[in-house]
Amino acid sequence: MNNSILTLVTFVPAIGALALMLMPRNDRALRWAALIISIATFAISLFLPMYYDYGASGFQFETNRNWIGQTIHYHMGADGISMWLVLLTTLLVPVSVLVSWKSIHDRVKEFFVLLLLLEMAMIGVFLALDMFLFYVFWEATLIPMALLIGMYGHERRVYAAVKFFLYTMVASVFMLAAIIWLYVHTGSFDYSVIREWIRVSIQNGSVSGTALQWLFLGFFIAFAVKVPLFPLHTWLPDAHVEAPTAGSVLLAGVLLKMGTYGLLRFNVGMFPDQAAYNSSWINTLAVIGIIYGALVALVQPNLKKLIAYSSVSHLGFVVLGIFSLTTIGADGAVYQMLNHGISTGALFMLAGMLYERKHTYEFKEFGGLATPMPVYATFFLLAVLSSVGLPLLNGFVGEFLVLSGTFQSAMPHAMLFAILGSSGVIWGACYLLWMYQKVFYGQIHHDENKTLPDIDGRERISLVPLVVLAVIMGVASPYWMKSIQPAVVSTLPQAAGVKAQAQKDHNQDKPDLVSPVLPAAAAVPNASATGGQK
Amino acid sequence: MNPIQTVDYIRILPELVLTAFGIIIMMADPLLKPGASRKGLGLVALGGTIAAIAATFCQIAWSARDANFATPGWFGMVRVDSFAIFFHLLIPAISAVCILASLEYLDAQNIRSGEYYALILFGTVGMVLMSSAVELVLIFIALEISSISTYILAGYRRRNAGSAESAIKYFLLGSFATAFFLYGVALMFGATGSTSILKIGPALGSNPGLLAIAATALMIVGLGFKVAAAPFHIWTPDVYEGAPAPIVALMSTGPKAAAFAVLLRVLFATTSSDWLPLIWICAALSMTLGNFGALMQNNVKRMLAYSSIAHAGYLLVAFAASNEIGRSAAIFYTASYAAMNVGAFAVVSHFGAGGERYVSVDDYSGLGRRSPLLAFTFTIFMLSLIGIPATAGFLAKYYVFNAALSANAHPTALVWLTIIGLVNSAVASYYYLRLIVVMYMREPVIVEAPAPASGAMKLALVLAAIATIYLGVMPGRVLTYSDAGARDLLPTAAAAGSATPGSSTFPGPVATTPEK
Amino acid sequence: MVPLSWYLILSGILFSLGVLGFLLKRNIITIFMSIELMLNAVNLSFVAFANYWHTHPVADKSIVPLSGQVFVFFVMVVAAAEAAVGLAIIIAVFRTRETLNVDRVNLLKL
Amino acid sequence: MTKNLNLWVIPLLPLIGAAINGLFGRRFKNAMVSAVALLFTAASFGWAAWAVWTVWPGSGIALPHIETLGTWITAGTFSAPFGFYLDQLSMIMVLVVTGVGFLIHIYSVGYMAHEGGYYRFFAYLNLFMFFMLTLVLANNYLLMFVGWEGVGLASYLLIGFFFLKDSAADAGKKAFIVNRIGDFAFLIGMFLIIRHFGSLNYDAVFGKIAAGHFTPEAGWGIFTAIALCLMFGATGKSAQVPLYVWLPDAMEGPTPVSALIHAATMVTAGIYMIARSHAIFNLAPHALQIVAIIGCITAIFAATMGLAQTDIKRVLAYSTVSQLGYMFLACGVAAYSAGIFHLMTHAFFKALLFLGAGSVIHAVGGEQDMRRMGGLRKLIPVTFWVVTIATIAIAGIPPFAGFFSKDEILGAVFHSPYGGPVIWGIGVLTAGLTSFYMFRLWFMTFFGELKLGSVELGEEAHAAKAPAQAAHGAASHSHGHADDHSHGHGGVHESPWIMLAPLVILAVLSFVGGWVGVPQFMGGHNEIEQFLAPVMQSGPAVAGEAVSDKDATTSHAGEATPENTKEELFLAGTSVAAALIGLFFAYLFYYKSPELPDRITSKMHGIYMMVLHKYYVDEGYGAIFVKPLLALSTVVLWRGVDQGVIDGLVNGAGTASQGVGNELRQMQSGNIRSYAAWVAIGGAAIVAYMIWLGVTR
Amino acid sequence: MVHQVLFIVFGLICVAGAINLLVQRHPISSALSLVVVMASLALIYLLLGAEFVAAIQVIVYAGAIMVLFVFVIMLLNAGAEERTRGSRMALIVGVPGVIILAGTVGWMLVSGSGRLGGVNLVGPSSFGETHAIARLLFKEFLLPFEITSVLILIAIMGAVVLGKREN
Repeated sequence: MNNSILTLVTFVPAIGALALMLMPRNDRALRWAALIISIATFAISLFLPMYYDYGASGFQFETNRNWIGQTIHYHMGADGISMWLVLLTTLLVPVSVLVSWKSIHDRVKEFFVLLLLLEMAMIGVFLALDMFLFYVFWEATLIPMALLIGMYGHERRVYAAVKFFLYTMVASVFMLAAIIWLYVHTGSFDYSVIREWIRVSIQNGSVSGTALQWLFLGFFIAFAVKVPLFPLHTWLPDAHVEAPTAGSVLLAGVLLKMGTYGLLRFNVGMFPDQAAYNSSWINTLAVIGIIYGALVALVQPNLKKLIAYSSVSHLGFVVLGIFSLTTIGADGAVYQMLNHGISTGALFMLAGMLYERKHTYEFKEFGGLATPMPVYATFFLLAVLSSVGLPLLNGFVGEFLVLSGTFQSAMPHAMLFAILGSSGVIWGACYLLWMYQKVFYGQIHHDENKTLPDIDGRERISLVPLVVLAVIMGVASPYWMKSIQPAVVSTLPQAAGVKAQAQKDHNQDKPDLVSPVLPAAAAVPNASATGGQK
Repeated sequence: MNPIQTVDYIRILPELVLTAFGIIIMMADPLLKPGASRKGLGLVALGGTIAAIAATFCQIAWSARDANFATPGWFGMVRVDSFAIFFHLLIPAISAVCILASLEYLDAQNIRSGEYYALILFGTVGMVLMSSAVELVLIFIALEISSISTYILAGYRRRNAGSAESAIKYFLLGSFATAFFLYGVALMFGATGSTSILKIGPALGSNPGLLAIAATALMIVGLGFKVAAAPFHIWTPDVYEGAPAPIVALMSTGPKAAAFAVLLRVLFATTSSDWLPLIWICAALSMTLGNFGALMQNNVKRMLAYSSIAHAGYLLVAFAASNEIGRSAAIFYTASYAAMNVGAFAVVSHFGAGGERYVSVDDYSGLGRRSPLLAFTFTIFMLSLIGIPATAGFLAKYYVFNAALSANAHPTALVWLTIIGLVNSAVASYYYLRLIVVMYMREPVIVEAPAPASGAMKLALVLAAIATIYLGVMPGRVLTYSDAGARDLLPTAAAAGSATPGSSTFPGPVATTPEK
Repeated sequence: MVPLSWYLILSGILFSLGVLGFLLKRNIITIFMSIELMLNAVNLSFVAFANYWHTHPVADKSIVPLSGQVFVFFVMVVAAAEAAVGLAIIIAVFRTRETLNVDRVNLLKL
Repeated sequence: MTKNLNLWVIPLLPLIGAAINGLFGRRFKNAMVSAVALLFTAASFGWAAWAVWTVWPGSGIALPHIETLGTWITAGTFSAPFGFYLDQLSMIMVLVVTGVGFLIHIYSVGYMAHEGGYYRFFAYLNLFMFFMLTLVLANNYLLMFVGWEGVGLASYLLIGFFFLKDSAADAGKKAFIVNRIGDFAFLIGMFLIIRHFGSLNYDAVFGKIAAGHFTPEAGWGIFTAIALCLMFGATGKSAQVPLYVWLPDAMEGPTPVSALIHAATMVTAGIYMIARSHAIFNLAPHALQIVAIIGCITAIFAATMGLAQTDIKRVLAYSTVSQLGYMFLACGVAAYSAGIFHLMTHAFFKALLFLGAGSVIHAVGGEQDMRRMGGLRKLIPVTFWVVTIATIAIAGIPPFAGFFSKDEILGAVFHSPYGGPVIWGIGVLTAGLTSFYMFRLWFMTFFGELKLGSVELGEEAHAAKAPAQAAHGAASHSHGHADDHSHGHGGVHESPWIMLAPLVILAVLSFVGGWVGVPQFMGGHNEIEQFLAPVMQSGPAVAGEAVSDKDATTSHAGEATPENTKEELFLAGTSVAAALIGLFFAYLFYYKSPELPDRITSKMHGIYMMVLHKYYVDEGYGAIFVKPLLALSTVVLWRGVDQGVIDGLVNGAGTASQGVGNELRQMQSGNIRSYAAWVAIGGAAIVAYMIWLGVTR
Repeated sequence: MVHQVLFIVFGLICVAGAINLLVQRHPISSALSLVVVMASLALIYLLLGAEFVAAIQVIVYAGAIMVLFVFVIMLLNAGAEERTRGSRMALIVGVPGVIILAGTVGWMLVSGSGRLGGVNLVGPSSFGETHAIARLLFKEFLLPFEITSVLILIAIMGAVVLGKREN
């Protein structure tokens, strides 16, 4: 079981998609089949936290066999980071199926097939430990998502789908180049082998800092577009606005996490020195993203676009946390990934429910909806509050840890970044409350809004898991943290001895410091690059 | 004593089989009523290709028995090594799919002529022979066989002015390029005194004179034309647009694969790597011109023609890598490209309907609803052409770039070439995507219902699609063959390995880890 | 005796004139003839080189220096076949377009 | 001796109440809703009282009493528990919160009886109690922050309770956002604390300080930074300059909310936080100085704005801001006990004032403009008397509660190095103003003639009020409930007993509440200061060094020399005099000769308008921050950077590629000869290049 | 010496014929010029001692192929060519291309004559003997020789397919 569980989780949706393809075009049956398959996948994925060895670090449930030739392996494994992201995925898919229940009535079969294929690819991305396999899954997410947007989206869906596809495609080829380069030099695609090789190479100076820098950038750009990091984010609002609800939920909930996951796992995990060396400008971009995304969100006339820009802002936190290169920051970043998936996923679902009723996302069409739709308003409020980062809800834990970690970081200007990033709590409140007010408060200006039906049982069922999780994750974070933390610790740079020493010296200048809380990463810029040249 | 032994006949068995079937068709054609469908002859032709594949298996079996099988036969004319066998399998397979696609096409275009199939088979003879020939004379003749048959086939829609124009363009420019090739051969003969590829290399030594260099250049011109590499690509869009779609499927893959095979043999016969920078430029130019040219195309056939130029460029990247991985990648690429492109043109062929009316991108609108199978397979081919993982196109591209990055000679330049290639493939995704977009995301503009695909067409599409996916997901076997082919390509240079340092104009660090 | 380079230069001149003819002539048949001229130029090189290698034996005894002449023979065969096909194509073009001017054969472009 | 008090039950009880009402309240009858709400609040109060009783000094249980329930957040070396902390300070707070909170719950049952969303109101109110209790009982800053943000949320929900009214929704949003600005600083403060102490737990942080690791900073250092961040956080919650702007607007909420949240409890959280963090503040003299100055400015500034307000609740709101300024001032002069003392007394009389005002509003059918009131003394006698007590208390006239606490503060200010005579003078002036506007309110409301509907209001005030009223009415109507506020003008009536009972209790407290802090010079023992002393002197070494010889806290409280006594008497006398002067002017202007104010205002029109418009601060903020920000976001960031530059570049790259493609296509002229030309030139280039390579090799 | 003179003479005729092919506007004239070129080339082959090649040059090329050309010219009744300006590229790009090509190749041949060009070629000898070529053709080059049959088959079929009128 332990060896095949990951394969099972990954490919059950694919098998389901195949089965759906062969089913007759009976929409009702297709819906139920999709729901059952996705719930089954979720149920299977629950084995992961159940059988996870929380005491151990490193990857678990590993399978590793030859795939193509001797070098390309089918190597899957989960650690505390990927396990939870997989669970997030398997949770959001059934939920997405539920929200698509009525809103999709044309080409239903194709829709659910694409959805399940997307699920497979997303799970694969988080579990692949072979770079080649990773890239395969990575790109494989692209097609179903682009098709979901393009086939089931709104007016400018084609533009959005193409933009989404091209943006990500262009960026990921650089990652492919980097992966191939690494393979050529290491003879392996295996994550840990490559990681070890880089570490050793840096120590004995057999790889130049310049080369590593380019590799770092190759990976970085692919992930940064996916995150999306300012200024590579402009595909996101378009994609979100045009996507069908399920598409938005998965896009925001999972796809964006692939970017941050990649940054953490590969950029930081494999190139610790480069991560430290580049942290300044990356963090600058992250902070710009936080503020910029929020400010732009503030003035959006469109509900979904606002949520989309809020994602830019929220993901800025995640990137900031990762590139704080502190355990706390990265813990928070991982947690924030999960949080964002839940809260923004919920927000998009809610937006979609409104769309089903009103067929628009424009604020000017709403207002005063709290009266006809009190239950809906309540769910919305909870989602908003989770997104705002209200304590005791999930968002707070992540945001706090991220900012705290950044604040403790030894990266240059970390404190400035943290302070600027913290201002995100203000902006977040601004645009989200503004949004909430626009939709729910005030007088009803459109008569047809007075009779909007409140959400029904199906919709409530689809929302409840997310909202409940938002609360639980806000209160009981240690349950998640106990598996995230070891994974993060083993992913973050085990600071080379030199740098730890440098850090220590650095700290001695400030005797008033009680104890440096952070596990110091490199503050010395590109030490290996200068020392690596023979 | 007969100097020609049984084994020699085995060495040309696929050619013999194909020729025999071709002649049967040629003879049977007059027996049929003038206006009748030639489907039966098509099936015979199909049998011919399958028989050729079987003959190749016969060769494989023989080679397992006879260690000398791979030594040149027919007085050093042909050499049926793993490399040749790879193409012996690939090319008849391509022809088979094209014939399958043609069965429906000829009826749709109201072409009642059995010579069509005979010409395909004879052309296949030429292509197959090209891959195993190791003597420039034979290569030249084989090249002409495949070329002339495609010239004729390109002009097969005789009532169509475009088709005739396509044929004349192809013919004139093809002959023009052949003259360059021949001139190159002449100079090479002058430089070495031999026209045998296997002897040219040793004769030249490691420091060929100017004559040989010029000869290589001129041969590159001729072969570059055949593979549609820039700057000799310019005929491609016009010819592809005018020629019958199934024939485009054939000539964008079969002769191209064969020409690449020749190019591999010819270029790597000379151990000198003077031509590396040249191929570098050709590769970069082909990719760029091909992809950018395709961006604005509204005619699917022309678009795919440009795409074919671009793919020749990717393939040349493998050449530029100039190592065994690169050669293997190039071989694999021909197969992958064949799978996806044959399929794509088969769809174009079916959907074009009578007179090839519907070949603009807009005509494909709503195809996802109108004929789901066609649209689905077409999507697979497009995705593969883009280079999306789990398709042949991705793995092919991956191996090519892998080769480029693992090259020992000119590593920096090849890194740049890789980047150019990757950026190009990203640009390219736009126009392939356009087709997917119109198929699935737009409403149909054509009122006429598309004719249902015939069984043969469906079979062709499914075969091509399966091949595309198979090569993308489980390419292990094929890769083994292409590796073996790459090894066999240079029996003499194999000892020296791929580490032959070129004239290193690009200084750079030597890679730390040896390639496998 | 005549130096080899003279033959080669003559061959080169003829080849260039052939190329030039292809570029400058409008009539398709004349263009085709230019191609034939190029082939002839190549043949001259072949024969000249064959003569050269016949008198300057190579180290590798398995090399047949006379293959140059054989090559010429095959070039002629191919040229004949090409001529047959080419002229048939020309006729086909003439049928559809009523012209032999290449500049007017430009339906397919861009 | 340790004893498990299960402190967590105290906040949890209201949460359960909130959950029950929130989830099922819609189906309950009003009586059921109020029963649940009151039950859980009362239980919470009871538990709190029991807990306080159990650990009361002398009971043998060591204070602070800390209970940890479990870990909330842990990452890296950082960890924050669900921990509860009971010491003298939190005892006072928890009793005030649960006690006053319970009273206001009772009051609300009557006050809200006919409003729509009854269950919602009580759910929110209970939720507020939960967060507020979490705030005061937390044993670490992070958990305090939970309550801190949570009360902000509850405040947001309750201010926006009449959400159909745009002004209410706006006010709620404004409150939340302005509070968030403060929270931002609080967060940074916490990060700094983590960075330097490695923990956010009080015992860890204060323990390290108490252990004497640190000395007060002479200049601007890390402790000043922490203290300033915390202070800025407090200015948000406690409505100090520059973040006070939300509190007056918060009056859009139902009156019990104003009483509970915006007078008695939530707004004092900032004071509590500073008092809680006094150890850090004591290490940062500069920060203390700034706290004092901000408190002083807020006090006088808000008081002046209170002068011209005509809305009864707004007067009280500005008065609250002003009184909070006092408390801030107290903290700034390190007289934390005095601040807490004032916090407590203020909770009593200000809650009373608001509830009384609510009762008045209730009586006059929803009218809030004092100019339309008058002569209510006879009609609602109970309300009149309790409001009278409260007014005297807030004016600072002995022996009512306000006098003692205010006197404590002013005395401390006078002596403190961070205060001094100037700030003291301003404090006294503020006291006078407070007295003036409170009696103004008193006179306008209860004396003279009842003028409901008969007064032609000032142009601007009318314009501002009318739509809001209309909207309010609409809001109530739309809930489909009868609205007792729309009783006819003649139907002025006293509130029901359920509203009056809390008033009476609070009135008693407002009267006697100050007696726990009778200073020594008046023969008292100042019990509250002594009670709090163990907390406030948790770092005795620090205090001694921090403010050296002029330590306000100890010197002021500890010694009672005759000289001191004389001085104290003088100070107290001055402030009482100021209050009486204020009373006199109010009497003069609003009872004796009501035409005088108009004459004065018309003479000093500019100043009057400025005061009436609250110094245009809201408009200024709008013009300086909000509008430019929105414009920047829309024009520069969204349209400019996002759609213009980035998308422009992206799409431009696409267009450019297509353009290049189109140009390249022109090569494809369709002409065979030109194709041959390309082949020829290509071939020539290749041959030439190769030969060149061969030659140069 | 005689050889050289003869070479120069025939070479000049050859070049002149080629130039004439370019200059003439009527296809028939061009065809006849091409015949001149081929004939003089045949003579040059003879100078080289390649009798067999010279013979088939005359028979196949001048005799068969050119006849075909002339036949088609007459069949299509092609007149003098028009002076169209269909392609400026042919001039702008092509002519410099030809010049570069001729220049580089020529330069190479001239400068590289140290190895090749300086060597004089002998006249008639065993070099051109037909039986030697025949041996090659039917032994070493048997396969190409046989495979040309396929080529010719294709040519015939192509001519038939393309040439025959549609009904």
